[in-house]
Amino acid sequence: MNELAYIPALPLLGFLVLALGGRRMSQKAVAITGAGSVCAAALLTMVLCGQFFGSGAVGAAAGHASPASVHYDLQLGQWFHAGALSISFGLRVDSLSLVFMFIITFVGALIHLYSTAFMRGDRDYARFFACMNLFVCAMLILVMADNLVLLYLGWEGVGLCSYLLIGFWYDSPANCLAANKAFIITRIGDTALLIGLFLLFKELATLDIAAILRQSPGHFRLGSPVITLIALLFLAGGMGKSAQLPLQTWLPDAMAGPSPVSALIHAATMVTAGVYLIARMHVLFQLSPLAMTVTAITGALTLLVAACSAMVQTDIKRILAYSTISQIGYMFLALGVGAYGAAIFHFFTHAFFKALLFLAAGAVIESLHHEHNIFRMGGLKDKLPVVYWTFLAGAASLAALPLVSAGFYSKEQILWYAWRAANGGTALWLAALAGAVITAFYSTRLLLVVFWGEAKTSVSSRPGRLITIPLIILAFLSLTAGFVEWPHNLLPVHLFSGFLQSVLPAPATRSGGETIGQLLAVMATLAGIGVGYQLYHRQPEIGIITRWQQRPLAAAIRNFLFGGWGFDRLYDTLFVRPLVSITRLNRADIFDQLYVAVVRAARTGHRLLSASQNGSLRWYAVGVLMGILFILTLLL
Amino acid sequence: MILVWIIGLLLCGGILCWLTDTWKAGYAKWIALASVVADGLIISALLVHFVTGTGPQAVSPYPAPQVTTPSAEPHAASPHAATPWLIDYRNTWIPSFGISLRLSMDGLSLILLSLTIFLGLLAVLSSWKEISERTGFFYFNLLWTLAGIAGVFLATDLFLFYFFWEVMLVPMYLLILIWGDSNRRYAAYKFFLFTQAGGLLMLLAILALYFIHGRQSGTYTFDYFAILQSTLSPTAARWIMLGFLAAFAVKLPVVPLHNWLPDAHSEAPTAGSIVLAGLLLKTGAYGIIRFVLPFFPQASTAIAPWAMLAGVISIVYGALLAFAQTDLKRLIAYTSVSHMGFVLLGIFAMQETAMQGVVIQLIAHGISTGALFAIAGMIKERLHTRELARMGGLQTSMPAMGNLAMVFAMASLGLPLFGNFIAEFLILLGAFPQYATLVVIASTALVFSALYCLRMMMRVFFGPAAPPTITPPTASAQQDIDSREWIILGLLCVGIVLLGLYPQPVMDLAKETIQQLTLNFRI
Amino acid sequence: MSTLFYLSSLVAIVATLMVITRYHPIHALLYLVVSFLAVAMIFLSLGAPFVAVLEVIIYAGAIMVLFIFVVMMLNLDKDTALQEKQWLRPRVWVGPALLTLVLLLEIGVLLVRGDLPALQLAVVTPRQVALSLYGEYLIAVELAGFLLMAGIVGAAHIGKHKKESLHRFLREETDAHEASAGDAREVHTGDGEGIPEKERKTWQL
Amino acid sequence: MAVVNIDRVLFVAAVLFLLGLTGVLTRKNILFMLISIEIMLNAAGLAFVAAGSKWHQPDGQAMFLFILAMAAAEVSVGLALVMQIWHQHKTMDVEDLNKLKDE
Repeated sequence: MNELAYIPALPLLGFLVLALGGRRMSQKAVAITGAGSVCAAALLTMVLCGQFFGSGAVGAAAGHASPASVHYDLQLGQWFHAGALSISFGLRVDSLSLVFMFIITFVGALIHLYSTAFMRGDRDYARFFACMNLFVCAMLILVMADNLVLLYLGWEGVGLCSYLLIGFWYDSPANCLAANKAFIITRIGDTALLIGLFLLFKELATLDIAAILRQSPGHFRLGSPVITLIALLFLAGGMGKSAQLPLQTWLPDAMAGPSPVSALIHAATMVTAGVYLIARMHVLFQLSPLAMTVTAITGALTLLVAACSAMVQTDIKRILAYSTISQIGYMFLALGVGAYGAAIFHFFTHAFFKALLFLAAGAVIESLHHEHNIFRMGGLKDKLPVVYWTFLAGAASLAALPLVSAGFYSKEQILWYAWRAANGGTALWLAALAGAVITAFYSTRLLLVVFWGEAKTSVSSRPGRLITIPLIILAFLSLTAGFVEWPHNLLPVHLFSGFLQSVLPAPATRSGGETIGQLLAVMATLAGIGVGYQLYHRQPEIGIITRWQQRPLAAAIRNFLFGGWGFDRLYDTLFVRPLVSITRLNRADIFDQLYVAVVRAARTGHRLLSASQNGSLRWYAVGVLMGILFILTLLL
Repeated sequence: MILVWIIGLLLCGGILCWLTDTWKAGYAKWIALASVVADGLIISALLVHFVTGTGPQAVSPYPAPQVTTPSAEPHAASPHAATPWLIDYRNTWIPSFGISLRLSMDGLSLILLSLTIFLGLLAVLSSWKEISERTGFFYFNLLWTLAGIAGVFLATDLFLFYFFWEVMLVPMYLLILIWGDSNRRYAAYKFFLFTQAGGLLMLLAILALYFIHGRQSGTYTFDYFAILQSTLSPTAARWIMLGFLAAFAVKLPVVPLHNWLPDAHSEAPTAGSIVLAGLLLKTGAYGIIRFVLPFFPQASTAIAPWAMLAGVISIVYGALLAFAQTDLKRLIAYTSVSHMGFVLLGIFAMQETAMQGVVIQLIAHGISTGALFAIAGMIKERLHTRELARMGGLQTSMPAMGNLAMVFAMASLGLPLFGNFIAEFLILLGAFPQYATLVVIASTALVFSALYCLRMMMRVFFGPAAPPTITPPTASAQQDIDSREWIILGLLCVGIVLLGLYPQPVMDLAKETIQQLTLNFRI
Repeated sequence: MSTLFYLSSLVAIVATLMVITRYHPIHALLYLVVSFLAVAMIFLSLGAPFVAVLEVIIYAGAIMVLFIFVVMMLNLDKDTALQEKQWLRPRVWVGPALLTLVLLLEIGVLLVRGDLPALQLAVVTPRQVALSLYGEYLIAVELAGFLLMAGIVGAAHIGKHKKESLHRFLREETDAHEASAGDAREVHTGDGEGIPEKERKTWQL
Repeated sequence: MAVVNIDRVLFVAAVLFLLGLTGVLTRKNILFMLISIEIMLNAAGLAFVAAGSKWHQPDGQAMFLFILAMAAAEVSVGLALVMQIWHQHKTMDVEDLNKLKDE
């Protein structure tokens, strides 16, 4: 399986070419290099998928667990070894990696194609594609790595690209600040992950993923403090990258980047790295019930908090950003209750519809002179029909419209597991259900406010074919991708979980209540849509919303939610301001005062002695006399 | 003999530079370049020879029989074991005092020597246009500093070591004093006083060792390998070690003793900053590895937790201060404090993995910080300022420099793919089992380093350009890097990435030395 | 002989006291001559006729003549005496006088404690002195010769009549002062430009 | 022939010396200071000669000669300086001559 290495190598090559020679290349050449490398990687991945299926790994589709998990290994060489530590450039692809690789390269390729048109005319066209290519490469390394250090390389690499692309339009300080915020907050999580790595190495003396997964059940007692600590540190790493509570504040600001970046990095792939990490290291989490519970609670809280914030945002990309946080919260919830497959499945569908929503939002914003406020849009249904219909597909999937949308299948699965899985419970399920209502509500609100009603801003340009084609493909997948996995009681099609079964175990469940759960979920979705329709289409003129907003309490709640539950302000007062003021205070370095004091003492002594040297000859003679007197007195 | 050539070439080159300058002004830099390149060729030949494993010749540097006492000390490595020493050269110098001209090279020395010449080359190149006054004398000082540093890395006679220690100090002092920035006198005096105070304590310690060894064995000698064999009472060992440690801690620098560094770095000319940050600081670390640990194993084990604590304080404190600076070169200088804290942490972890990390860190920090100083120098050449407030938006006018600066900023904040990550990872990993708390605190520096690096990038290269009233947009201020600067930064960039992707040769070279060293501390 | 010693000592001390309390320089110098002559008598009483003679010839003769020449050349007259009177107030001299008195007491105590024996008088002849000088002290004599030579050259150089000239360190300061004052007076500058020909020559010396 | 105790002679020398010293300390006129220094030198010579006669050696007298030479040289240079000072500063007050002082 040597072609395995080409998959990350192709985007890397693209990056190198663009980084070294990009400024001398024409835009067309840049586009071909940038998009072409990722498309080629996507093709290779598909070939790999084909081989993978062909090799019988999916025999489990029919329900038989394959005895040994099928995977491809490739050792590219030693990276470094010192003492007991030995780290290699090793790739390891199994079905879990393959799902991620598929999304990264396939959605990545579509977004690259979209970007060739979207970014046209930008001054730093080459830099954009260089960063995007580097991102794809780093993300691929992240999911293909066979050891945690290489994974960490990819992990940090995607962080770097995220930083570079959020601050892509660097002229505005706000963008730079958003980029810094994203990098630093994820870096906090990364540091936790790194400490987790140290702890793991101290315990197991290896950082090879397969070895860790193999050895840890024998090495750690179930629920022992060490494994809980390790799992929690890994979770913290995931929280940072995946914008989960309490490290979620960077993602809404990260929308300062170009829309394709938001689509690829901050919706489809990078932010789900945390999900990948936990799914990959699920054996560690299984050993620690506490860490599992914390993961589930984190997910549940995050999905509610972010969904509430999404309800009141006015910036189209911020709505989508909060919705991304919320959807990843669902994934964490699923991971927390042990439904790893469900989490990955939701990642799979979410990648399509959220990328679609972001790309469509990008197209809308581009058409409306960079207008971000949804209340200054409207009436775009007729003017941008392709965008409207694809956006509708995406929003339906986000709202989990029953049966016809991919989101329904994945989210329904999570809801069910949250309720009935061994680790799950009613509280988690209710939170998820409430989240579903809110999600449906804000999806409806978004769609209605942006596309229906009257036009408030004139359309300046229409998206070209390179923009619409990826939208259409993604819309198609947003609707149909869910058909690979059906709920148990509807159809016995379990292609996706069967595919993953060799890597991720299915959770233990308590049976019963499936139909009721589904009905409740459907009702939740419909209720959300109904309320949204009622409020934002039927009676926008009556203005229930505006009336609400005039009440001080409601306005206060709205502002609270609008500001992301005040987390930003909290962190500002708790960490940022104290840090900044302390460092400002100490800018001149307090230790310098120590030496300044020494200098001052020397100066003072010098001045005292210097005063005796007053230029008067007779004074000096008196000094000599005093000296003689002193010595003689001593002699006496 | 080849070791003498390495140092001699630099010394002679320096003198030639000075002499020819009075005769013809333009020649000095070419002579300097030629001598550094010649040295570089020698070193590369050595590197190729020893890395590709035609193998180290069996060099036993251990002294003639009259010095070898049947030692029962636990720390003295058996003289006939496989030695890490690759080349050994000795000649008499002042035999009546037991001073000899002895230079020995092991893997560690070879690595640091290569770094010296590499950065020396870049220092010469980066001052190509910057220095226009008294160029001959400038290159004389630069080459002599380099020679002093190379000598420090090679000397295995304590007197010779001290000699080179001073040789690197005085020309550096002159570099700052004569070609420095506006506040250069203050900075130069501060630098000189700090290092000289430490150096004198070390001289006392060396003399103490000399007399103790002489009294024990009857032979008064400054020879490193002979003194290695002597036993010390615990009290004496503690005090003598503190003497050595004082000099090295000032050079490193460890936090309460670091104050000379920001001033010296920010005021020095670019080449001076590169040599200071890239090489001079390394001599402190080298001294600890070469002298403190082998001479005083028990005493250093006893002090290890405190030393590591000092290292951690340096890491965090340096990072916090770097974050607050408004002067670009001062900012970079404080990052050095932070990074060298990792070195101290790694050395006193006394563990092979961490020690390997230290070796990598020495090189990686030399390259990344040297590069950042080179960039700061280039910016200063264009904008005539070091103030962050007077920069901004430079990415627009100099995209190539911005991108390269981004590379080094990322290297400096310890992103994988660059050498610094490998170093910090190994150090923290190696120290973690024994000193988990310290390592966790040190790890927070990863966040702080992100803070200051990103702040630096934002203030210098991103954001809106500084208003023309503050920084007038002259033609030179708009220029992107030229080919000479491309060579400098490109070489550094390749170096740091290579170190990040393929650090193994470096680690293999240092392995023997480190294993010998850690053998002493294995419990 | 002891009478001679005590008597001449008394004269020497009184004369010296007069020297340091006179206001007029010429008076002081005359008392000084008396003091020197008295000391010469002491020498004689101690059995050192050679130095006694030298004391009279060189100290009371040559050196005093130099002083008197200078006083005359400088035209120091009654004004100077008046000024001296103003300067020499009790406030000025009481402190130092007390200090020296204490010192004298201490020396006296030391001398008394030392319990030195009485002097056995024996005349040391000029011949002995000459032999010693040109024997063991030959080099010292040469050095004394150098010293005198240097004294002559130095006096000749310093005593040259010239305009105000300062050390170069001090000159920078005064330059700055005068430049700021905008004074048109001629100033010695570093390279000697702007100085009249005659003065430049003196400067170059 | 015991004439006189050596300590008496030395005491006289000390008195002369200290009178000279008092002169140096109390007079502001540089000419008087020079005169006082002559007195001190003379007193020192007296001590030397006394010591020489104590041991019946010519060394004390030789030393007196050197002191004499030194005094001559000193006086010639010193008086030349006095003249210069008078010409340049029109004063004999040493308190005014403090330009070498570190400000």
